[in-house]
Amino acid sequence: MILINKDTKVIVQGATGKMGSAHTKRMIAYGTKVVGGVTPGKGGTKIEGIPVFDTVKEAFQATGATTSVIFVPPFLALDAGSEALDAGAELIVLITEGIPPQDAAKLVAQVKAKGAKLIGPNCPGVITPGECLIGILPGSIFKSGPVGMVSRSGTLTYEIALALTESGLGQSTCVGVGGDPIKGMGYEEALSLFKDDAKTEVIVLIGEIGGTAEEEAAAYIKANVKKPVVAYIAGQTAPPGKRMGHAGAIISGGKGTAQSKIEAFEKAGIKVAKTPSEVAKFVAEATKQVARA
Amino acid sequence: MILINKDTKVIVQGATGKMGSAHTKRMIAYGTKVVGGVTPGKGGTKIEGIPVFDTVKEAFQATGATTSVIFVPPFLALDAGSEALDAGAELIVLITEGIPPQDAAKLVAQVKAKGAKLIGPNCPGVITPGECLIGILPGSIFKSGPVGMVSRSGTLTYEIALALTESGLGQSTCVGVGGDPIKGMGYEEALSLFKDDAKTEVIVLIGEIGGTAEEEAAAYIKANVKKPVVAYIAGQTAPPGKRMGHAGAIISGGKGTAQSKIEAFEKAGIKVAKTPSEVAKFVAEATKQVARA
Amino acid sequence: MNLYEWEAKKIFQEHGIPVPPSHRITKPEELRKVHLGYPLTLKVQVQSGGRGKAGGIQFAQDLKDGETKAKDLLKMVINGSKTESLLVEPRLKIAREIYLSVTLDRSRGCAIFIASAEGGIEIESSTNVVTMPIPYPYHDYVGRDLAKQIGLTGNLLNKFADLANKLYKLFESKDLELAEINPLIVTDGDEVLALDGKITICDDALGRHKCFAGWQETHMLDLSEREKRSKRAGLNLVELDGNIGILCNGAGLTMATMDLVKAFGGQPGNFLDAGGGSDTEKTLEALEIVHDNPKCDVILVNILGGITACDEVAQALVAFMKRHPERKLVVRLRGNNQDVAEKMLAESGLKLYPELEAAVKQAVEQSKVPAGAKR
Amino acid sequence: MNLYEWEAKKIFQEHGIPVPPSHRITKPEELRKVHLGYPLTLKVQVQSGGRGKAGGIQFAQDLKDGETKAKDLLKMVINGSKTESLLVEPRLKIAREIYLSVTLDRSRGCAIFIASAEGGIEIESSTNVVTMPIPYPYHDYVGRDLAKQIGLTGNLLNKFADLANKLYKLFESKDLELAEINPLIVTDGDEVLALDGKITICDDALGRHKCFAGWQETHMLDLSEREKRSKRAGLNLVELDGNIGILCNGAGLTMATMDLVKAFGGQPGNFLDAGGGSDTEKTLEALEIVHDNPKCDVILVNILGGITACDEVAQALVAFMKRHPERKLVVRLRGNNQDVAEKMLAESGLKLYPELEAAVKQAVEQSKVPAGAKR
Repeated sequence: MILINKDTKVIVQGATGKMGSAHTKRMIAYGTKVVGGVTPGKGGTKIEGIPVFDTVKEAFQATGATTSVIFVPPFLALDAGSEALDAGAELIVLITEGIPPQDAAKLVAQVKAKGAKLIGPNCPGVITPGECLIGILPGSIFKSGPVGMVSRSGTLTYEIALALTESGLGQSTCVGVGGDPIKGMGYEEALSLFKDDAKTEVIVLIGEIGGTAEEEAAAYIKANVKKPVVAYIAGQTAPPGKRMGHAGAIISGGKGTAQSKIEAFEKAGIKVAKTPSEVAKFVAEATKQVARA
Repeated sequence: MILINKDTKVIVQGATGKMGSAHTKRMIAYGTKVVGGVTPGKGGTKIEGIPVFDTVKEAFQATGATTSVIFVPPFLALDAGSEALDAGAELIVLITEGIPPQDAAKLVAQVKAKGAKLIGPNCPGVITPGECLIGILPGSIFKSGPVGMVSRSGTLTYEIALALTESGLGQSTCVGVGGDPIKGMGYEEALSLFKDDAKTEVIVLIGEIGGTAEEEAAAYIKANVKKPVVAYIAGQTAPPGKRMGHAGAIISGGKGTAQSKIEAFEKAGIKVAKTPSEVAKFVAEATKQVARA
Repeated sequence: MNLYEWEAKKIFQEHGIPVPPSHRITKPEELRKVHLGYPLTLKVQVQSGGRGKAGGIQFAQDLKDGETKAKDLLKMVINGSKTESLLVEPRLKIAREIYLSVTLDRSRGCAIFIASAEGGIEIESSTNVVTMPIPYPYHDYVGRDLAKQIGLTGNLLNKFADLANKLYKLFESKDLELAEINPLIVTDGDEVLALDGKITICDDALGRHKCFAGWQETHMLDLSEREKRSKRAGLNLVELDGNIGILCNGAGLTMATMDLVKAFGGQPGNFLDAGGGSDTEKTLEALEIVHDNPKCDVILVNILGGITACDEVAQALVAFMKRHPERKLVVRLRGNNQDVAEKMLAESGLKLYPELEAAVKQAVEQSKVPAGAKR
Repeated sequence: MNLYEWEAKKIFQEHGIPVPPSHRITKPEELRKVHLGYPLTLKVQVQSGGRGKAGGIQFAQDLKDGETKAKDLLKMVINGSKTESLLVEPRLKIAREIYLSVTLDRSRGCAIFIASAEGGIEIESSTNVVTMPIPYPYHDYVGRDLAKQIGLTGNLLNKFADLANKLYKLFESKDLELAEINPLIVTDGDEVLALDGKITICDDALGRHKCFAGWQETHMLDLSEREKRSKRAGLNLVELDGNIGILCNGAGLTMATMDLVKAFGGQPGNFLDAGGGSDTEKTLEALEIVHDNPKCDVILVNILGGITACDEVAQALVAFMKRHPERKLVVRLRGNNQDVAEKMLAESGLKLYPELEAAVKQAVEQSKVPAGAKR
């Protein structure tokens, strides 16, 4: 497993908002060690049985947490992320959708300067099944096992996780890096963690049209990752020049097509599945190979 | 000697301006390895026989220098300093006077983040007599020897250096840190270099009214510096509430008096001279003690 | 949101970036009020590239020539984009053309300058192009480094650097996705001017820029009615040529569903991502938008509820089926409150498919049955 | 440059920091036009602290009471500062007072917040004070951290944080040295207001803030004519009580020269730092300013030329002696072009002292000789 485990303590920024409180409840129900919420002006109160603080600094100091998950509105996200970072956060999971990309870029610059980790924005979060869930992923469809997953998509990740789980293939950790063009963790950073993770035997990479992150990941895998990788690319039938839901999912100037990504993977010797169920099939085959090796 | 020596390569930002060109000439005449000037739009020309570049990046790349001395007008100094820093400068000597202190603070923040060194703003510069002069100090009054000097004042430093030189006491390196309240290198940073410098036997610290830098230096010396230190404080007769020339030279709210600084030094066992000639006398005594030890 | 050239230039000017003198006209006869001297340049204002190649830029020798050309130009449609107006400028003597833009770079995760010593080009297919990451916080030396990198010298270096710095400050202060000057020209009198300009404002940031309030409605000229409706409802719709309308939650899942439809021999009629956490009302509006597309014979709904509650979706489906009992509907619904949803829909007689691939196969089959036959 | 309270409050308001309603009056009878209701607070506008203790704040029960008090207040001089006008505000019911300021911290080399849950205090002598370094670039959470640190909670935490963020942005955007709200009050209606405000603008930055153009001339009310003259000439003058006028180049050297004068039994009459690189004209103006001080019997000039050229100084001295042959002058001159200077001055009959201490001793001796005896 990577990034989070059963000992990970989390605070929730925006814990008393509609979305924040709903998912605080779910995370706690899943077993995540949610140790505090942060809502300025509501310090001293409680939500779902956990204490609410006015500032991240205070929350970190009182709880010993160094991980924060953020549910604040888009225009407040840069400030919330900076607050967590300057308070000493080592991992920030930024769920909020619709953050202006220049704000995201400013946050990313600070994260890099401090050597911290940022997942998101506009992401479902991260789960180490059976140990810790941070974000909005539906915990029930995941189970513990040897498959590491990294994905730019939310519900598509659930679809594929479901296919794996129903095929008896559990997951080590599943990272939803988010669908925005400017974001913290990308494929390479997640892959660099999975490749050295003892529990992860096979890696599933879920991509989509837009940008060149998949092509770069293919090159990274070829050069650095010995473990088998199975890829899936959404948007093979997407027309050029149109934004397909995600801010980052657009074929522009002939760049970012599914075809280019699939070719890059195949060239790097990575199997590309055509359907979610085929992902499960390829992973099952890879797992058997690993077992034989 | 500290900071600079005969191998130090320097570029001059603002080399083609009135002050920049005059001091480029003087530095070269002193023997400083001035390897380039920077004036945007004048790249490709020459000044005092050295090449002029459009950008610091280019000048550093072409010459291998990592030290820059800045003579640009006050409102351009933050940009010039940032340019040098981002181009990889390890030492920046910022001569310009009248820089808005918030600009200085922004530059200092960047210098700290990058782990570089900044001397100034509003400073005379630094000299390792006989080897390298960076800034506007009159080289002829310094001579090589065992005395390390650090000072907030320009001409007063010359006065005391003159007294030392005329008493046969040469200097290892002399650092004019400048009279502004917000600046890069302070006493502590200079002292931390002098204390480990083999050539420096005695340290002269020249202070003045305003702030608490001398008090902090006294505490630092007591805790860290084994070498003898002689101090001099200007402004014993300055009235409270008035800025005495330097932006930083003001007694306000009862703080920053010469008396408080002198007491701090004496408490730390540091000799405080009452006149420039007394500095030379105390240094001579200290040198003899060092020789006996 | 893409701005028209005339809007971009107005904003450039407000931020100290020099542009040629100009007039905007919407009728040929307005040319009579333009006193810029001849020859004039007439440029159609459209939200599409390739204007020059399509003949959207013409030169007029005199008023009569201008009026004739303006009449034709105002009727132009380029790549489906209608001409909104004409921008009229004096024809300038150009000594040199340069390319300059600021945008965001995905791989680096930061803003970048793109520049080239050759302007008026298609930057994507050009070779002599410099890209430079922009540091945060910004410093003016960056403009000089850029000027140097594309080989400028002397006065032009400083003028270009100043302009690049202003363009970046505009980009940052107004939350742009793209600020492009192509070409930036040097006139024979050594003036540096933005001859053409393109600005894309980030839609997500519009809420904090009062100066653009209401602009979104006036910049949807090229969208279909259904696309406009979706935008207003916060739905992501892209219409396609097939006959299977697709409604999912989540962009990746919607694309994957489209791909499956195609893989199983069907033709996707649209991409509609209802987003996370859609309630009954939003889902119903989404259904209505897909329903309104006359090309769609079947609607395939694929909801994998993480945040989305299945019972909310089921309620929307029940209401939709009451309104449009004839509409062929294939629904895959899974996740939160799935049991409640199943019960509700069983009562309405709608079969649910828990497996995605089974649902897609069914939708493709249905799409090949002649219209009129009910689910 | 220190602003008056009324100016500071106007700027606060422009930056979204709430202040009480107010009127500024310069004559007692203007109070008739003030319709803020009684009781009123009348506050003298002076550039000096200790206004409250000196009786510069009075409450008026009605118009008659107000006019009587205004008449007295307008004549007030506090610590040598003249009253510029009165600021009239309704007397507010205060539930709580807080202290808040932004300034620069020398030791840390950055901007800091200073705040205290008790306002209306002398912050330098107070105990319950929080200082907090301000990060660059700035983020709004800093205001919340500060609010928390001084113990605020609930709504007040957010209101104070918002105000602190606005105060910092004002501080940064206008290049202030100090922005202080003391006290920041919470009224009995839970409103948060700046009841008193102090702004110091950095003189070095004035050139890039057009909004303050010309303000420096109108804010020198408390300077002597000679101090104003020095400011305009770019010289640093501080007048003292003794009879030896001191003119040097460099602040440290000037102070050291003062100290030596005192140590050798003389009384410094002023501090005049002519700065680095002064030419003939500037040096002459400096000499004239010292000469104009009737208290000064002797002028001691101490120039150690690094940048300053000795011959330029010598030229000024020659011209000065021609104008004022009776003036006692002791000159120590050393550095660049010293030989030329020596020659010039030898011709004028002025003895030069190469050693500082010898020159000081000579000046002190001269200062004890009854006036009228020439050098």
